[in-house]
Amino acid sequence: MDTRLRIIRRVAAELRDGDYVNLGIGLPTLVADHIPPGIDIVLHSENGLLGVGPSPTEAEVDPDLINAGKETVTAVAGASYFSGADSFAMVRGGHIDLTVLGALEVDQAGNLANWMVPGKMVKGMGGAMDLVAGARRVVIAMEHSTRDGQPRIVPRCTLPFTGLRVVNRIVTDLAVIDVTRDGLVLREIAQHTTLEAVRALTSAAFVVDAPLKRF
Amino acid sequence: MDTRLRIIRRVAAELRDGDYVNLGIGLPTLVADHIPPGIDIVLHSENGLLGVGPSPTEAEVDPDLINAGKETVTAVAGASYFSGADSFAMVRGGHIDLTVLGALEVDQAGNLANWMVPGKMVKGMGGAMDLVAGARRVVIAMEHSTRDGQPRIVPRCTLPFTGLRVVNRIVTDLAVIDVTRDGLVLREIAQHTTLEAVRALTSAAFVVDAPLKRF
Amino acid sequence: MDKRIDSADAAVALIPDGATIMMGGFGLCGIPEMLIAALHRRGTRDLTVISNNAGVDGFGIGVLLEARQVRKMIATYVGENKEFERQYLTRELEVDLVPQGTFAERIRAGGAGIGAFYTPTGYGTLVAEGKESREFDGTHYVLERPLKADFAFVKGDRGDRHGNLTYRRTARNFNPIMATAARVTIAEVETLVAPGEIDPDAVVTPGIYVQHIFLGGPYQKRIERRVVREG
Amino acid sequence: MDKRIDSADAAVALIPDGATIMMGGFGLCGIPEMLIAALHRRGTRDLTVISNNAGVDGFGIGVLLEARQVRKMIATYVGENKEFERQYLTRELEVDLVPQGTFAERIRAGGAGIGAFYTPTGYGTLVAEGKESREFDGTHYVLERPLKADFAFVKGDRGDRHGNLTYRRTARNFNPIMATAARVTIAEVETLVAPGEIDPDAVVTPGIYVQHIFLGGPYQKRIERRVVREG
Repeated sequence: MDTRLRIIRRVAAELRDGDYVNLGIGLPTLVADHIPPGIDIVLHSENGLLGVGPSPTEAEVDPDLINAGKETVTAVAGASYFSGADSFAMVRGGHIDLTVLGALEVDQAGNLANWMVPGKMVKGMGGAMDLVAGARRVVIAMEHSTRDGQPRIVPRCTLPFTGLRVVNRIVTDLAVIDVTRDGLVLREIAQHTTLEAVRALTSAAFVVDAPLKRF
Repeated sequence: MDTRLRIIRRVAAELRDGDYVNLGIGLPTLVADHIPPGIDIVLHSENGLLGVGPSPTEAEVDPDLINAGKETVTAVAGASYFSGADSFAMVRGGHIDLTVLGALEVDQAGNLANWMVPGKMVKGMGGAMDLVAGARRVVIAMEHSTRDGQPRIVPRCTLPFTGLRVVNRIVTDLAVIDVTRDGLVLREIAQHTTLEAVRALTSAAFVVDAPLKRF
Repeated sequence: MDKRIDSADAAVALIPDGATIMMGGFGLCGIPEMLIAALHRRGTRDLTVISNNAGVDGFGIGVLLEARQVRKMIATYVGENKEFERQYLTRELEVDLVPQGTFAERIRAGGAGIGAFYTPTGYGTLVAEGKESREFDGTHYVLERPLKADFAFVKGDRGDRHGNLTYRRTARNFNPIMATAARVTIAEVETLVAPGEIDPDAVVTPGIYVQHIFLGGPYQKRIERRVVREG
Repeated sequence: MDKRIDSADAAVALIPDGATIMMGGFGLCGIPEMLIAALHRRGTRDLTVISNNAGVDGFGIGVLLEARQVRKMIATYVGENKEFERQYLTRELEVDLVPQGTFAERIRAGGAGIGAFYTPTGYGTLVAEGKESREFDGTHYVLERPLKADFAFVKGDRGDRHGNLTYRRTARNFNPIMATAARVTIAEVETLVAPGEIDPDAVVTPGIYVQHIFLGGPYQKRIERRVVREG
């Protein structure tokens, strides 16, 4: 199975019936296409839409209706539109049950770095700092290591923080790791990998949950 | 002429074309019936209405449409409704050009007391503290002295403050007095009174504008 | 998303003694009549009620006061109510009076995750006593904290089972902000429609803020000050 | 109340070099196309632009950047724009990046007379550097100040000559809050109707916030990321 698809499917299993969910730009957005049957959720888009629907058909395309990734979308029956201030009041006020975001690094304390690499063009944090500060649950969806095999789950973030102690769970192509008061706990590993492989690609300390599940 | 009517008419002359105006509960509300010809203003009611219209006919009475004094009203064409938070954002943000309020006391510094008499039942300040803090111009409409002839324009308020240095102009049945950086300035006196009478009923110091106008 | 609950009585059964409840309305306009009546029937006690006003004798929050169900009120203007006045003067009822704009903004802050804010309202007055004051760009401000509640009682005009709400005219008042600031918001509406029937551009309270909703009525909508003109 | 102005060109003639201007829009959605184009034609320079994004090459704020009319941008996410990137990296353009929720709340505070507020967003990050941090009830917050502007460019769907505005779908975004936070707000709308034609319950921006209004069009409404499904 494709690495990204593996992450997306595992993240989709995080959704609970009745959740209000914000899916970050990029890979997290794709989770919307994999919502498990029987799970009724409402998608929030921080540009001012609650009730994001699927992509439009050609005939439905409306330039006045986009998501936070600036992609054309539709709205479901029961949707609502609101201003940026109202949208982030919703986010910061703890009304979003779950946000799924990408990351560059996550560390043992649940600190997150996902908006800036010093020396590179900085495009801005958009709504990420507000989402991690406000959402009830923050799940990170990312590839376990960089393209050249460097760990992304690290003892301490080396890149500038997006938020401190904000991550609840990390879902990668190799593992599901929770951030707990006592540090990182490995809950699940992917079917195709081994605990040793996960250890080799994770520089942060973690304990292994027993029984360790497979996904 | 009736004392109250004299005050109301003089206050109505404070209205400028294009003003957004909040008229306080009681006497100030009556100013709405005396808007000079050619002056187009919009009335704000802090319970969430911009564009207050005249009282309804029996047939027009709507329990869902009241002013801040809880009186049934109508709304003009071009009116809008909004929440209490949005209403006071408007007030506090300096968007109301003029508010007219009653007073118990005003002092030389422009301090206002109009919400509480120690020892008496305190009903609350409602929106008065916000209005005086936020409106661009605060005009006080009141009788010049108490029923037993005690001055209400005093060197220093003896009653609890509604706001500090908030009053711009005081309109009474006897006089029009401005609060300036240099203290109170008597601008006008009523047709039926004398400068000596105004002095006798004003314990605050004031200077007399020349020429002193009559109203 | 189906947040419909059977009745006002079923909704208030969720509320324990000692709860803090926000109740929408300005005077008697836009008050959650059904929920207040149900709370009275149930007899829930020792309540803290956050409401702009305190109802009148025999209607609205007035009935809760008469039944001695309220321990404390946070309000901006009170006293159209003899029983309120009696309990207030005898100190049977604790009363916290807040400037109306600060009241509204504290509730908004409660719903919007703002830890505290500086308002110019009340600077130098009794309201500022015991609070931090601070100057920014030559203006004096008072530091105010958010208001939150365990429950909010909200009265909408139209609503759907997702919890989306609209309001009618000045019956909007404090209802939309209170909906955002409680752990559990219960909405009663005059018309319950199917999701999608409310124009998404016209939704005032998005469903995310509402946990339970039911169709109310018939509404009395008493008028406090009926002022009419000839015509 | 007749706030109609003849054209976008007449409106931007009010704006001096060096002005600070808020511009509505999220990406290219809901941007004030007419006003941006008129400002480009007029060549007003040395501007500070407050906008969530910076347009794209050849459209939206992008054309102002190419003409070197912008000295500083306050934004939340940029870089769909090569010319922006060039000026940013060479420091010809000053850029202040703000978290989007803080950006929105600072603008709201600017319009709502709030002196400052505490937000949890950005605590412990670069964004909090040089700012006061403070703990309330176990949560850490950063003190943020209001954002205001000399002018706001707002794009509405329907409007009337009082300045009342509605918005269409996600073209609402930052337009309503920017309308509240400028000394002079100029609105362009797709339909100009008579006062009273907009349901007063559906007004999003009350006329009090708008100083000038005109009928815009034709609108290009370019799409940045056209994603479609079969069907």
